Amino acid sequence: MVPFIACLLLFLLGLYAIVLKRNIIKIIIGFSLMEYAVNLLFAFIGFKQGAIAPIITRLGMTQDFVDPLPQALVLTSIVIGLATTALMLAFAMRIYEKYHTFDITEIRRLRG
Amino acid sequence: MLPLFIIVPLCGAFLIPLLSRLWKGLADVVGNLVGAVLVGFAVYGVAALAGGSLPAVYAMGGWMPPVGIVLVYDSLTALVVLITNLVGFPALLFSTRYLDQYTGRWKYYSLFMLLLAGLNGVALSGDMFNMFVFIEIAAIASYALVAFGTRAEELESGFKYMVMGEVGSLLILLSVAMLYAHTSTLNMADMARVLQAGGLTPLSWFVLATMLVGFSIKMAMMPFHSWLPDAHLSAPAPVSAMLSGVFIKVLGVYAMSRVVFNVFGLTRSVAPQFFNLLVGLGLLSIIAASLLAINQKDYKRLLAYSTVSQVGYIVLGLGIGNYWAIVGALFHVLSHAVTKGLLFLASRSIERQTGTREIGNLGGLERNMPVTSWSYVLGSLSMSGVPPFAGFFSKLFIIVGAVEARMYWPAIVAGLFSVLTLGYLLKVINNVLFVNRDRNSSLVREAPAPILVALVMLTALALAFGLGFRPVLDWIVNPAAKVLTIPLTYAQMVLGG
Amino acid sequence: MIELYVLLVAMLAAAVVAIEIKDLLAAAVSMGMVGFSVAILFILVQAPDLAIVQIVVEILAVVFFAAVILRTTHDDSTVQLRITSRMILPAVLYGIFVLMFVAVMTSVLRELPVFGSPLMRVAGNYLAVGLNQSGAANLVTAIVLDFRAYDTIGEAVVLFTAVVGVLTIVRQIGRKADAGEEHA
Amino acid sequence: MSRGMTVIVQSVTRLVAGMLFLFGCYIVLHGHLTPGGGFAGGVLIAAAFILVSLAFGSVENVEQHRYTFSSVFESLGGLGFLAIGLAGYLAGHQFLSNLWPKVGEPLTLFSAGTIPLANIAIAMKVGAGLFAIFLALGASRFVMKD
Amino acid sequence: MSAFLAAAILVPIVVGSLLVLFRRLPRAARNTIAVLASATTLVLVVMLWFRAGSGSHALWQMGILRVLPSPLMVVDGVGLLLASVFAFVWLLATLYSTSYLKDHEFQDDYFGFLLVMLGAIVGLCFARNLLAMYLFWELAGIATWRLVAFYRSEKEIAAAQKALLITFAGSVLMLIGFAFVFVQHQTFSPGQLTGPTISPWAMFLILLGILTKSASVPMHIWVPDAQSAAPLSVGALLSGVVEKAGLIVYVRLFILSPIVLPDWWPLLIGGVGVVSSLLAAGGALQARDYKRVLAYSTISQLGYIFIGFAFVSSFGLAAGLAYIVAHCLAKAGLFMAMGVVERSTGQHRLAELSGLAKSMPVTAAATAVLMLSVIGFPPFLGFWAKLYVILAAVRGNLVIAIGALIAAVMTALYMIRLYRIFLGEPRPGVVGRESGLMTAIVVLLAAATVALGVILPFLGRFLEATTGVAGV
Repeated sequence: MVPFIACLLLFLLGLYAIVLKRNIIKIIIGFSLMEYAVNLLFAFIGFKQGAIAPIITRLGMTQDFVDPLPQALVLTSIVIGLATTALMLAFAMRIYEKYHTFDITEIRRLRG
Repeated sequence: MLPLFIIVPLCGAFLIPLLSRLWKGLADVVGNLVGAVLVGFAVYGVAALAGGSLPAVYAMGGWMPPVGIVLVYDSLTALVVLITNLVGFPALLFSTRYLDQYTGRWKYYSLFMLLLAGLNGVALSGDMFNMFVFIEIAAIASYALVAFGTRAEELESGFKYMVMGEVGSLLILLSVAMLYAHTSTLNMADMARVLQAGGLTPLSWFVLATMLVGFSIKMAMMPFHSWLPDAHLSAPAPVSAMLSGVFIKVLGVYAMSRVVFNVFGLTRSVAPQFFNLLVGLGLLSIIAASLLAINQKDYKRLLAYSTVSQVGYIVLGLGIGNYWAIVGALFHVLSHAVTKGLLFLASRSIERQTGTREIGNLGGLERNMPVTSWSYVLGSLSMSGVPPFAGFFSKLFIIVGAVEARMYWPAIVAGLFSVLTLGYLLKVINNVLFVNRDRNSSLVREAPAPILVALVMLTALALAFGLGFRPVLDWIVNPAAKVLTIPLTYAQMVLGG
Repeated sequence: MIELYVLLVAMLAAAVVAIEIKDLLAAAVSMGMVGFSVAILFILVQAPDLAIVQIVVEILAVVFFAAVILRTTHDDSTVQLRITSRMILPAVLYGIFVLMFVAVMTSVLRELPVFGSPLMRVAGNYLAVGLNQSGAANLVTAIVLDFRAYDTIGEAVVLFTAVVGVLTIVRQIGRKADAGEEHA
Repeated sequence: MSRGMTVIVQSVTRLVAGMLFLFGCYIVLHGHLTPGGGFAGGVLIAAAFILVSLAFGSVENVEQHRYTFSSVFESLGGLGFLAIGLAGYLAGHQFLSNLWPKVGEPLTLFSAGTIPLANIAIAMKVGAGLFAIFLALGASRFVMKD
Repeated sequence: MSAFLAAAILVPIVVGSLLVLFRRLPRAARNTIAVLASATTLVLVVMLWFRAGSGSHALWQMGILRVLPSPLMVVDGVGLLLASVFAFVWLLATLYSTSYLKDHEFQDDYFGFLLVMLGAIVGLCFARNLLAMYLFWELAGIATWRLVAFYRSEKEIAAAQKALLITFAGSVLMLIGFAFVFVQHQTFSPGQLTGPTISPWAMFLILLGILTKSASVPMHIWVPDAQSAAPLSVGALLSGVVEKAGLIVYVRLFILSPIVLPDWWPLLIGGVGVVSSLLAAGGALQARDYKRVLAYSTISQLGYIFIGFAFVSSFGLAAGLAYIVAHCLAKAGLFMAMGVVERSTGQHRLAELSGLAKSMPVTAAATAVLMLSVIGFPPFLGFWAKLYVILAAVRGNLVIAIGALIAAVMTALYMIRLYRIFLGEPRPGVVGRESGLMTAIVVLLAAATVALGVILPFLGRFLEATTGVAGV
C-alpha cells in the first residue's frame, strides 16, 4: 500500500509542476516525474514478496519469479518517456531561441 | 493481412529518409503510394467484412490472447481504419504541391507515415498497453507535424499541444496500470470478462474518470479544447485535415468508446450517470464552441472551433447511448472526417492562393477559384446537415436517437446548432467566396491540379456517403454500432466461446 | 524492506527539489537523482532489466537536459516565493483535483492487490512456457521480443518518431520564405 | 563546443569510449540471457559516441557526416526489425513469429531464435536515434538543412 | 412510369449541376440547354399525365434513399396538377430570364440553379416519403439561396443568407418533428403510419417548418428582403412556386394521409392564415417599391391558401389547390411584368414611376388582367379560387371567413395602388419600353389565367376527383 501511495504522490508532484510552474524546463521535469511514477507503479504491481528476477539461470529448476509482464511494459514506457522528453526539450530549445525566455507567461504570441 | 495496415506505413516511414537521399522526389512518390495502398487495404477490409470473410483476430507472433498481442478487425475498427486512410490519401496528395513552401520534405512525409501507422495501430490493437503505445506514436508525430513550420507561434502552439496531449497520455497510462493491477491482464477482451464479472467498483469509476479526461484531451472536448484552435492555426493544411478529421476521432472517440462500451461494457441502463455526463459534455461543446466559432475573424480558427462543436455532436450521440444515436455518432465520425478534411484543405488552398486568413480581406473568389469554392460550399452544406450529403444523415440519426430517448432538449439543441453551424460557415462562404468587392480577387488563380484532385475526391466522398447512405449504413455503420451496443460480443469474438 | 521506504522518501525529496530549485542545471541533476532512486527501487523489486535501462536512460536524459540548458540559460527566473494573483486559479483547480484524487484513491487502493502479492493471471503463462517456447532465458526479453514483440516495434517506432520529430523541430528554417529573415 | 575538451579528458575518453562500446555490444548480444537487451545496449553505444563527440568536439562537416550516418543507421535498424518480423510472416507463420526458437542449446549465446537478431536491430536503431537526438539538441550548431 | 418520373426529377438537377460546374459554354448554347432542359421536364411531367391517368397510383422506389421499405414517390392527381403548372411557369421563366438577365455576370450559376430548383420542386410534388420531401425541400432552399444572391453585392448576399438560415432553422425543426413520427411509427412514409395519431409536438414542429418555408406569419420575415434582393424572374418563381413547397408538404402530410387531426387544428391553421393574410396585406399597403408590394402580397395570398386547407374537406383541398394554381400563374406574371418595367426604367420605387401605360400598353393590359385575377375578379381564375376558399371558410368558421373577406378587400386596395405606376402622366426621364420576348411571356401568362378561369368548371370537377383518388 505505502509504495503505491508514494508513486501517486510522485505523480501528483509531477502534475503540480506541469500545472503551476511557469518555466518550460520545470514543466518537462514534471513530465519526467510523472513518467517515473507510472513506471514505478507498474514495477510495484508486479513485485512478489520473496521471489527473484525472472531470469532462468539453471534448467529444470522451479523457481519463484516476480511478474515479468509489467517489467516488459515498463521497458517500453521508459523509452517512450525518453522520446517525449527529447521532443519536449527540442521544443524548449527552439522556443528559447525565438522568445529568449522559458517563462510561459511571456510566450504568448497567440490569442487564447 | 491485418499487420500490413501498420507494416506498410512503417516501411514507408523508414524508407523515406533513406530514399530521399537518392532523389528528393521519391518522398512524394513513396508517401502517396503508401496512402493509395492503404486506401485499397481499407476498402478491401470493409468489403471482406461485409462479405463475411472477416472479422479477424490476428495473433501477433502466433501467441494467442491473452498471452500475446492481438489485432482485432471488427466493424468498428473497419470504420475507423476506413476514415483514416480515406482522409489520409487526399491529404498526402494535397501535400505534394502544398509542401513547396516548406523545407524538410522527407521529414514531413516520414512523420505523416508514422501518424498513419499510429492511427491504424490504435484502431487495430486489441491490447490495452499496445493501444497506448500506438496512441503515443500518433500523438508524437502530430506534435512535430503541428510545429512543422518552426516559426515562433508554431513552436508555441506545438508545445502547448504537446503538454496537454502528454498529460492526457500519462493519465491513460496510469489507468492502464490500474487496470493491469486489478485484472492482471492486458488483452482488452480478457479484461472485459474480468471487469464485467466484477461489476462497477470505485476502481472502475476511477479508471473511467481518468480515461475520460485523457481521451477528452485527445478529442478536444470542451473543457480541454484549448490546444486545438492554436494547433490548427499552425499546422500545415493536410495535418489540420488529419488532426480534425481523423486524429481526434481515432485517439479520442474510438479509443474512448472501445474502452467504455467494450471493455467496461457500459450501457445506459447500467451507468446512466456516466452517459448523462457525456450528454452534458457534448452539449457544452456544441453550444460553447459554436458561439466561439461565429465570432472568429480567421477562417481557420473558425473551422477549428467548429471541430470542437462537431465532436460535441459525436459525444452527444454516444452519450444518448441508444441504437440510433450511436449510429448517428458513428455516421458523424465518418461524415465529419471527410467534410472537415475537405474544409481544411479547401481553406488552405484559399490561403495558399491569396496569402491571407482574414475573412474581411477577401471576397469574390468564386469567380476565379470555382473548384475550391464549390468544394468548400458543398463541404459546408454537408457539415451543417443538408441532404443529400453525408452530414445530414448523422444529424438525422442523432436527432432520432435523442427523440427516442425522450431527450427533447438535446434534440432541439442539436438541430438548432446545426443552423448556427451553417451560419458561421456561411459567414466564410459569403464573405470570402461570393461577395463582389473591388479587391484584387481577379488576380487570384485556381490552385494547382493535385490540390484540386484531393478536394474533388473528398467532395465526391461526402456526396457518395450521403447518396449511398443505405449501403454505408448497412455495411459499415450498422455493424459498428452493433459492436458498441452489444458490449459482450467483443470479448466473445476475440476470445471465442 | 526498510531500504525501500527510505528510497521512496529520498525520491520524493529529490522530486521536490527538482521542481522548486532555482538553478535549472541543479533541477535537472535532482531529476536525475529521482531517476537513480527509481533505478535502485527497480533492483529492490527484482527488476534488473529495468534498472539497467533506467540508469542509462537517466544518464542520457540528464545529458539531454544539460545540453539544452547549457545552450540556453541556467536560471529559472520564474521561481519566486511571492504568490501572484494569476497563480490562484490553477492552484485552486489543482487543489480540488488533488483532493478528489486522494478521496477516490483511499477506496481505489483498497481494491488493488496487496503490495508484494500480484495476481499474475496471465503472467503465469510466461513463467511456465517462456524458456521452452521462445528459447530466451531472460523472461523479460522473451516477453519484449517474442510474446509482445509488437509492443517493441511500437517502442522503436516511438523513438524513431521522436528522432524525426526532434530533427523537424530543430530545423532553423521551416519555410523557404523565411530563409532570408532567419539569416539576417 | 567545437574545440573539444582538455587532453586528460580526451585520453580518458579514448579508453572509456571503446570499453563502453564493447560493453554495449555485450549487453546487446546477451540480452536474451542476462539483464539488459537491445535497448540498454543501444543506449550504451550511443553514450560512447556521445562521449567521443563531447570530448573531441567537432566541426560542422564532421557533424553533418555523423548526423547522416546516424539517421541512415536508424532507418536501417527499423527496417531490420520489420524484416525480422516479416521473415516470420513469409515463412508461413504470423507476423513477428519467432523463427527457430528451439535451435541451439538454451542458456547459450546461440539460442532463442531470432530474438538476438531483433536485439541487434533495436540496438542499431536506438543507438543511432539517440545519437541523432543528441546531435540535434546539444552538439551541433550547423543549420539543419533538408 | 418510374423512368419518366426519375427523368423528370433528375434531368433538370443533373443538367443544372453541370451548368454550374462547367462554365465555359458560350452564352447561346447555355441558354438553349437551359430552356431545353426545362422544356424536357415539362414534357416529361405532361407525359406522366397520360401514363398515369388520373386514377392510378404509381409508386417509385429509389433504392438508395430508403430507410425502411416504403414507397418513396407517388404519382397522383395533386402531384401531377401542381407539377405541370409549376413546370409550365418554370419554362416561361427560364425563357424570360434569357432576355431579362442577358447583361449580367454569373449566368451559368443562375441557369444551373434554376434547373436544380425545378428538379427539386418536381420531386417535392411527387414525394411521399418524409425524407425524400426533406431532401427536395432543402435542395430548393439551397438553390433559392444562390438565386437570391445572384447579383452578389453585400445587400443581396445578406438577404440570401437570412433567407437560408431562417428556412433552414424551420426545416430543422420540421426534421425533429419527422424524427418524432419515425420514433412513434418506425417509418418515414406517411402512408404507412401504424396508427392515426402523431404526437402534437411533432405536428407543431412540422407546422413551424411549413410556415417558415411558406412564408406565413410569424416566420415570414425572410421573404420581403429576399424578394427585393432577388432578380424579378427569381421573385416570380419564389412566390409562384417555391414558397408553395410548404403547402405541398402540408397537403401530403396532414390532408392526404391517415393522420387524424385534433379538433383545434383547423382553427389554428385558419387563424394563422387569416392573421398572415391581414398583416401582410397591411405590409403591402405600406411598401414603397413594387418588389416589396408583390412580396407582401405573396405572403398574404399564401395565408389565403392556408385558410382553404384549414377546413379539411375535399372542398377545402380543392379550393386550396385551385388557389395555388391561380396564384402561381398570376403572381409569376405580375413579377415578370414588373421585370419588363424594371428593365426599361431601372426603377423600383413606386413614387418614381407613373404613366407607363403610354409607353408600354401591352404590358399594362396584361398586368391589369393578372391583377384582377389576384384580386379575385370574375371571370378570371383567381375569382373561382377565392370563392372556393371563402366558401370553405364559411362552412368552417365564420370569423375566419370574415377575416378572409377583409383581406380580399385589402388585396384590391394594394393592387390598385401598385397599378398607379401605369396610370397618370409619364414622368420625364422615366420611359418604359416593351421588350419582345418578355412582354410576350407576360401576355401568355395573362392569357392562361383567362383561359383557365373559363374552363374552371371542368378543372373544379377534376380537383374534387383527385382528392378522392389520392386519399391514400
